[in-house]
Amino acid sequence: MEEIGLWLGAFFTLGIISFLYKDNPWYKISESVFVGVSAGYWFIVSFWDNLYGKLFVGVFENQDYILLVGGVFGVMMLLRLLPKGGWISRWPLAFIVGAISGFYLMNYFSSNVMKQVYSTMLPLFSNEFGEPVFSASVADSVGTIMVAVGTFAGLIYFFFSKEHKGVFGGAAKFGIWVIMVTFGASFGYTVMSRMSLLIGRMYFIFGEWLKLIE
Amino acid sequence: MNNIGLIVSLLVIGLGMLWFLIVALRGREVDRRLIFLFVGLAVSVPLLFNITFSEKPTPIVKDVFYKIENLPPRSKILISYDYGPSMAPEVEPMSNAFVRHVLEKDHRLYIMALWATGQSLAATAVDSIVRREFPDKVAGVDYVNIGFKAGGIGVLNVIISDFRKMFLTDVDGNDLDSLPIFDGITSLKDMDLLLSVGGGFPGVKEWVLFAGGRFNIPTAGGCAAVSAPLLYPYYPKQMLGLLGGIKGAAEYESELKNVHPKFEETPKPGIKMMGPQTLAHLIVMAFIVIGNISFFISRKRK
Amino acid sequence: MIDSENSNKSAIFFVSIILSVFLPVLPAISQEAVDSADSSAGDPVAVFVPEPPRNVTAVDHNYDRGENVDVSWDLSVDDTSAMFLGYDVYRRAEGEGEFKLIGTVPAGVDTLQDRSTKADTGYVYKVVARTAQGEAPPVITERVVPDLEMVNFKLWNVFLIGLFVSGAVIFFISHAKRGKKLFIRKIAGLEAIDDAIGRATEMGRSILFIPGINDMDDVQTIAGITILGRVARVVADYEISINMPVARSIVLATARETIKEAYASAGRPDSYNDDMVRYITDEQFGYVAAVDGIMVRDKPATCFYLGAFFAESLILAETGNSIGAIQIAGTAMPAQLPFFVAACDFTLIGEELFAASAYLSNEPRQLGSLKGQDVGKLAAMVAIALGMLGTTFVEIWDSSFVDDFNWFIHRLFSIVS
Amino acid sequence: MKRQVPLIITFIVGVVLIVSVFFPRVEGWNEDFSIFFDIIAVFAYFLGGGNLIRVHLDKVNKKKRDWGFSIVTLFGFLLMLAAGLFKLWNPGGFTADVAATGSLFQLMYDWIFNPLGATMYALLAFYVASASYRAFRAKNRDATILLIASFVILLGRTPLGVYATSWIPESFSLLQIPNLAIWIMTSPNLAGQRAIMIGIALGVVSMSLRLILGVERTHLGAGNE
Repeated sequence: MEEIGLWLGAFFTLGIISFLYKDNPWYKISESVFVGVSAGYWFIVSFWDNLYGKLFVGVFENQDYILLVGGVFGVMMLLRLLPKGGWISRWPLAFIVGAISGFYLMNYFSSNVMKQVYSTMLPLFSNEFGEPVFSASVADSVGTIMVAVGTFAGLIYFFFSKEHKGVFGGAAKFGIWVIMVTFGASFGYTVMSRMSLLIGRMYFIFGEWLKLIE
Repeated sequence: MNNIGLIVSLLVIGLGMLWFLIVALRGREVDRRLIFLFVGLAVSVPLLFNITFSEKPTPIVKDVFYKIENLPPRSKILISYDYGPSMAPEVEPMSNAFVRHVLEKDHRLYIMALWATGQSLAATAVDSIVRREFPDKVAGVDYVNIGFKAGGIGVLNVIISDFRKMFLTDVDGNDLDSLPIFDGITSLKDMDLLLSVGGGFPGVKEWVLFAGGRFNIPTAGGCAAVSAPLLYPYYPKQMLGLLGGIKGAAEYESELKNVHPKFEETPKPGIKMMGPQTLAHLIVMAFIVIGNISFFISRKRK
Repeated sequence: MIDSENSNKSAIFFVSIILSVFLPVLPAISQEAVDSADSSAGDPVAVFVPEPPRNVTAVDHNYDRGENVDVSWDLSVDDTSAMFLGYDVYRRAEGEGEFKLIGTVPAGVDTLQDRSTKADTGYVYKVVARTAQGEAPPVITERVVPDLEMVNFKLWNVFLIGLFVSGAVIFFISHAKRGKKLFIRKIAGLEAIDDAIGRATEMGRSILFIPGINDMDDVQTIAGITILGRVARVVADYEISINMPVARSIVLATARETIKEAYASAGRPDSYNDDMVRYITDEQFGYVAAVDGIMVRDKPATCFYLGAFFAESLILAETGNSIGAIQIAGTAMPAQLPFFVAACDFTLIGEELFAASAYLSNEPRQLGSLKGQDVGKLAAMVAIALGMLGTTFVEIWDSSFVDDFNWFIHRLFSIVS
Repeated sequence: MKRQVPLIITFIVGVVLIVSVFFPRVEGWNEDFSIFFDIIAVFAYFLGGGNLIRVHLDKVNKKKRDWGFSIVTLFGFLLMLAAGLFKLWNPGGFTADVAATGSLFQLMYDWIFNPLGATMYALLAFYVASASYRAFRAKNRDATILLIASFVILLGRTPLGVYATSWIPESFSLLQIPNLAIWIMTSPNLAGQRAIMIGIALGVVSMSLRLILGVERTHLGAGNE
């Protein structure tokens, strides 16, 4: 039994990797299997968790009738299959969009805008307790000022209603540089973890399947 | 046989890169499939032939190492296993290295877990490292595993004032008061060093904010590479040091090996996994350099 | 110290805010506490039973559903002793026989919040001070009945700032309605859309549109779909087709509706067909495997990736690059932006994704909302500047005005629960 | 009328959810919403699954290019559905958890789904390399900055970076590559992230308001008038 799993795993692993050379039947088989199996997998998970676990159990066992609202919207969604029912499927959609807008508005507002602004309000001189302010560590102060100036410049880059010209344009340009440093740093930092994934698969092929390494 | 294979593969990689350089100097581009091939080689060859690189520890890792190294013998060091199986490949080498180092320096070792999944990993470490490699060490005298308690930060808030409020016994059911290792110990404040391994929640950050940093107990730890940037800001003021990702683990292992030659032969998964990592990194960097060379040369031609 | 606390609560509050800002300072304070504790450690005490805490009160936490009660007390006089451990807090609900331990706090802490109460139930609390050797006599509070409040006044600052930013957006939307044309800077990625579609037409190939892999419950997906509407409107004028594989069923329905409408409003309803949009699978990498296949087989001339993306961003963008497609990406996932920037021709960075549909619509009201956003950014910058000056001057100047100002600006941007 | 009702629904639901934050009694409504959404999503699955079957059957019927692979997809899909719906081979019988160890559903997950997903994910290692080769070139000032930042971080993660700059004296230790890498991560990187996040949040606020107020209605299939 274990062997079957190992060989299937190896077959599909190599099938996907073969795509790097070029598209080929081996990859197509792997892809087709993947699409079919994974679509079925998520359908089943959602069926048991949501349709059965939330709606059926909620309504019939816990008498939580408010859940029927979700059910009704769900059925409306399906009405688009009828030739004349398409328009009503916009209602659940309108409901989703409204709720998402309201929810995201408040959520992003408090967690992104307010929190980020709050945590940028750092003192310009970071000081050690009990010592005069100006003996503060220079590196820390430079760091704080860099964070503040960088944040400002980055925000200026995102300004839409003012032309990026003159001093303002200079600041916007500096902003995009800061953003580029951010992107470069995250990219460089991620390379390592991406390599780990490949090492994991190679270990599966050489170690678990071919048993070439301990 | 193995050596021949190794030499041939390294030769292939070396000559390949040289050829890419020549191609670049002529201002031409490298086919991306060759890049793929060389990334694959860079990962597979060290894995197959067990190539390792010596790691020079960075200050942030050294600070942890020499803290443990320089504490007087019988100091009290606590290691918390705050991770699960999915994070284990990256951080288990760290906790193992910590355990070895602490016992080798004859410190007292206290093991606990803030993650439910950490409990069984801690038990494995006790079985496979403590009992096997340090047979003289006595449970309850030299080391103790008090296991996992649910509650995360809540647990920290309690044991910062009293261990016995949360942990009545160790994992084997012995009353803490009956264990010599707990003589005169009431809370985390009695520890000489707190180590948390695992970068999730709760993890190093919570140990720093709610225990170590608040009460001035030296605190350090190890975490997965992805969470390291979030922890750097606490170093060195609130956090003594940090092992970030496999690289941090490898640096620690190599320092441990250099200072304590006894560990020359023990498995060093951190260093081992750094082999393919490092070679792949070098190859990626080489390709960036080669890409720039061919870019400048072709622009000059125009 | 207790007197001053009563007379000027807000001063204490803002001091604690400042302290929390100066995090590095905290270890130093606690060091002091430890030092002073050490000095009394030498006292020979056989069985040390501490004095109980005084003025123990339990009050309903304001502005919640009745799930919180705040228990507080004045520290025991033995609190600073080295032997002192802390306080145990017990609770007894109406109808329960015994007190149950709900939490323990270390020495020096004089409050505990019980977060598990039910509204309209009576509770009594008991606080016990402890040392290693003994417990002080328990102090029992009066009965407290937490209740459910109508309005959460603690969020006044969220309301205020929210009103300001939303007000700015709504003001500029309605202002624009009256016909004043606003200046909006060029966004390179969006300027390129027409060219990219034109190129596909010349080459006689299709356009691939990926609205991210999240469902409609992500506002990024909605942003992607609104851009789809504009793109489809342009595409409808040409003899090329949109190929849109999706990973979510609701997105399938929405995208069809959107494209259909775009074709209808371009006067070519007959050119639309349902096969332009098809469902693949909900699985992230299964979806990517299929899209990669579609790319290398159909070789679309232009690829759009607009929505929420995760690790697959780079797989898609690199495959798209290998077939020589023009790629226009946009996402608000900070972790994926670097990959799109590196591998695509144009990338809409974060905010630009949400601005895109407004920009493309070229409709005064939509453009007005962008101006409103800018006001928000300006306000954020002003607030950061004021906050930094506040925290800095608080250290240098001993002035109650600076103190109050600094407290206010920080309170304005903190979420108090 | 058909056009107005959805706009009204969006407006009312959106406003109610915004306001609910300020009223403790109803502050949990957004959690209820996510349950509603999950339920709507299951019904929608019938649309998606139906589309999948229709597209692939159509391919097979008309013998379009690669129609053989469509049979594979259909077979995988239906087998997984059957395994999950009827809990085939499930050691605990029909009442057990669908993903019980040893069930066909779980075996197919472990043997097929999992290695496929992990390998697809691992392809990133190759693409990261080819993207860095192609994109990290000093083409202009922006690209040069991107290149330098990522190169410093990359160097800082290898022994090479440590050795290359360990000669720099302690007083200038910030210039040692590993320390420089940490500084980049904590200073300019943080600033960039903050600017992006504040920008995104304001973009979301403005987009949400456009949707709630009905200024933006493309997604409802209703073109702007």
